Amino acid sequence: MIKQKQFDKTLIRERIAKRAEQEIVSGSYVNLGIGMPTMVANYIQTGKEVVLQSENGLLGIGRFPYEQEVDPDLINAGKETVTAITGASYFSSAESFAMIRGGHIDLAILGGMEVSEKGDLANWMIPGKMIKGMGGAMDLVHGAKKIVVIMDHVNKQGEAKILKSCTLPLTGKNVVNRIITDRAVIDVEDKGLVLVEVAEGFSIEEIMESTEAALHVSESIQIGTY
Amino acid sequence: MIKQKQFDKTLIRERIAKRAEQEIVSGSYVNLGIGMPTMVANYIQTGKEVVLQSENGLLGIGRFPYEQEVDPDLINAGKETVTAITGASYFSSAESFAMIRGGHIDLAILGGMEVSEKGDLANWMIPGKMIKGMGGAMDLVHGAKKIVVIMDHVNKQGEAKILKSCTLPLTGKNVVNRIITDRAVIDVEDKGLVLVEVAEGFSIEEIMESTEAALHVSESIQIGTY
Amino acid sequence: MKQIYTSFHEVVKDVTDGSTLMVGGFGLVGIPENLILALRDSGVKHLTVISNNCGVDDWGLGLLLQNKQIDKMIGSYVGENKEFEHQVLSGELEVELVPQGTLAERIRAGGAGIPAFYTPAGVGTPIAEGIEVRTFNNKEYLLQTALKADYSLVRAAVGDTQGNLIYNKTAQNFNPIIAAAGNVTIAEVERLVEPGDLHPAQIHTPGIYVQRLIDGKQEKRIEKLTLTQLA
Amino acid sequence: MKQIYTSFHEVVKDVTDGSTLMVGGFGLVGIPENLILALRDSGVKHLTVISNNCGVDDWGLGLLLQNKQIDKMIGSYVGENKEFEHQVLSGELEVELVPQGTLAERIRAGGAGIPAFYTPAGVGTPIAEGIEVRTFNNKEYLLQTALKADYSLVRAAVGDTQGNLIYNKTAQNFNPIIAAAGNVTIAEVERLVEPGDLHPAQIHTPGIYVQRLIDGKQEKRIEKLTLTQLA
Repeated sequence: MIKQKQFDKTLIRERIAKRAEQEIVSGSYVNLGIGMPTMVANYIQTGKEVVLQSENGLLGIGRFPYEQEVDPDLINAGKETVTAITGASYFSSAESFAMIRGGHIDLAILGGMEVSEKGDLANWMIPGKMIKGMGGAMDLVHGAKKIVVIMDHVNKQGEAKILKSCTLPLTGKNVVNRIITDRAVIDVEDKGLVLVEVAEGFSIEEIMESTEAALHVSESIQIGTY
Repeated sequence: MIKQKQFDKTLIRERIAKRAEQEIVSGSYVNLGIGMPTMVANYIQTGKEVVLQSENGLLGIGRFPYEQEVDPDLINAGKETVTAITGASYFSSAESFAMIRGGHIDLAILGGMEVSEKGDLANWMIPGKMIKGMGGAMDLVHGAKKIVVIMDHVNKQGEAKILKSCTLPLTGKNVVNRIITDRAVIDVEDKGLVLVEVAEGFSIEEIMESTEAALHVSESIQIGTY
Repeated sequence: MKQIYTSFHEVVKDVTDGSTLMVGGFGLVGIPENLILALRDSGVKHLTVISNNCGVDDWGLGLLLQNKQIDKMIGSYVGENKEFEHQVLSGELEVELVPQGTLAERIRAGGAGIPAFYTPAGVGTPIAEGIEVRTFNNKEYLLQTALKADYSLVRAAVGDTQGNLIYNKTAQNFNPIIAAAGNVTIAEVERLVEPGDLHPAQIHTPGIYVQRLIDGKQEKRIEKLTLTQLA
Repeated sequence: MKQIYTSFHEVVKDVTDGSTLMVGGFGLVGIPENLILALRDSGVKHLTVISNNCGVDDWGLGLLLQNKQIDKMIGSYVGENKEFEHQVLSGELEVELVPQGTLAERIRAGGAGIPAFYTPAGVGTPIAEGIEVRTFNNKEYLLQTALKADYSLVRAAVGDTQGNLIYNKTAQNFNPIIAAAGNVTIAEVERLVEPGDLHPAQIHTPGIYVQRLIDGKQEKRIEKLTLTQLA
């Protein structure tokens, strides 16, 4: 707990977003979920060719507009005003989800509330709280070729979010490929969860302690990579 | 049989096509099948606003092109070079059949080999002969709001083509709304086939004799209408 | 061939209590603003509304909520609206939440004459309750059925008097599939032009899907203005 | 990002014996002429070909038939080809005939991640043999499954180097859905341009669906020249 306090919230989010950016291969098509995942776009390294898809019907999201460029008809899935890159295309929501469901998106980076050791993801509702809806998340988890979930390693109460089984209603079963938190990078494999990277300032033991699910430690584990 | 000889084949086709044209309501969207149905377009009365759909992805078929207008990329479903009317649109085959299947076409006029008294249609294959394929016919019979079949009343051997049950493999079951032949106009209703018009030169008895299926005679039957 | 209206009041006048409406838009982008205002003014009640979102408290479909004109809402995300939450908790408003891609495909199916299809979205989640699960190639899918509407309300940037529509940028979203899935489709266009003014290969919604057209100025409220600051 | 080729020989070189190909076009309109010629020259065999038609004796897919490169053909109408008839009767060629709208929808489903859907086409006909029939709202429908391909070959009028494609008039036909249903999609374009040269709202096939591009001059044979005579 002490270590977490060393970072303020913004810095933690930045650390996660920067590490998540490394998942993006040049030449790929990527969908970034609403919230922290959207921030990943800010850290895309120059020289990487990446096309960002927005499920409201845009392939090729650009930067936020300058004030004089704002078009109210041009937003991303988070309803933020954006621009389109050169070579972009617009299409309907049916075409957009055909693209997603059909496996044409190389990578989706999504937020998470809980992930289980089988790769189940819960990120859309908390029983008892107002249900806002799942938006496109349930389609994305089954469509994109690779699903990376980014989230805090533990919740505000310090409790594990990587669990044996999710306690919250699921977004998708057995859909997550990799989890990136402020503390570690964990892959979902057939044998279970595999710890592949540990963030600066944490030890393997600390990761184990703050993870409810069983963790295999990768033979090629790297410590302090981010 | 004698009466049929009075017409040559072209005149018979023209008679049928002209009568079929009367089925077209101004302001409607119509799909004309390949062959004789395509000829119906030649007789559309001036003042009628009709938009012809072509299942290869064109809404708004125009006349055949003048020689200098020919575009090899612009054909109808019969693969004939055509033009497009002002206000036309092009789209994919998936969209074209979404339009057809979704019930947006008001009327389809199709050719027929056999029609049964339940409104079954056979118009795509003759066992033992080379099977060319059904093209769009099986979709059209379920999609258009009204299906009119146009054909000769009897085959080359003088045998009935309007039957108790079709002998040929079906294109669709219980799909035909109206049959127009060189001799008569017959509606398919819940109670069976109803003779509503008799062409010039034929009597009700002659129609009955050359039709295998049972025919109810409409109370408002008209004789010699075309 | 198409009915061209000049009064928003007139164009929605026959929408009766208990109708099912589909309404285009994603957030506040591409919503038929004036048609929604006219429905609010008409006071029509007991509506079932199918739309990705439900507006905000004081704009878009939120206006119909405020006025308690909606009995049931089918959408994928309804989080921007306090009145919505209030009516759900009080039991006045029934909600059916559908994954966004499933919603889009169910609407497309409605317009395309496909009664049902299978999709992976929602397998193993609460939305799969009571829904048929079927395996194809060792993967599980849910059976989902088509959605249709009595009236579809859409907004386009340009429309011609034959009903052909072109949408602007991401204001396309649900509009083309909604246009095809309504028994009566009403298009609110920012600019009404003559046939021939639109290029036939650039049309997003062929005229066959549209029964009524009306042009109207758009306010186009921005939900979240995000800017790049000049350095 | 995309592989831009200059040799038709090279662009189809990795198509191996036994591959499943989808080929765009309706009749001879919109067919990838040069890709087909290159496949003929490559001599690749035992192909399964999914295409609405199968060319004519001496052009389009007819060239691959002549060369006995096709083992199985899935299409809706194959009537313009004598060699086709000969090979079917001799048992050299297997044929699966599919209603045209069902073919289009199965291909769309393949690209859109829909494993199966229901359609009315073919109920009560020979093509319903062995296919599940199911009733929705008192009407019968057939279950139809998605089609995918190892390689999809399409032709567009214009393409940019990001893979975005625009088709000309009715040469669009099956091309956009086929582009989306291939594991590797190869687009033959009449004109290759730079990103930004195509308007984002006019693109028929977004670049995400296309892996390889090559430009080539088209012969565009006309199957049935029908003219209006000047009076």
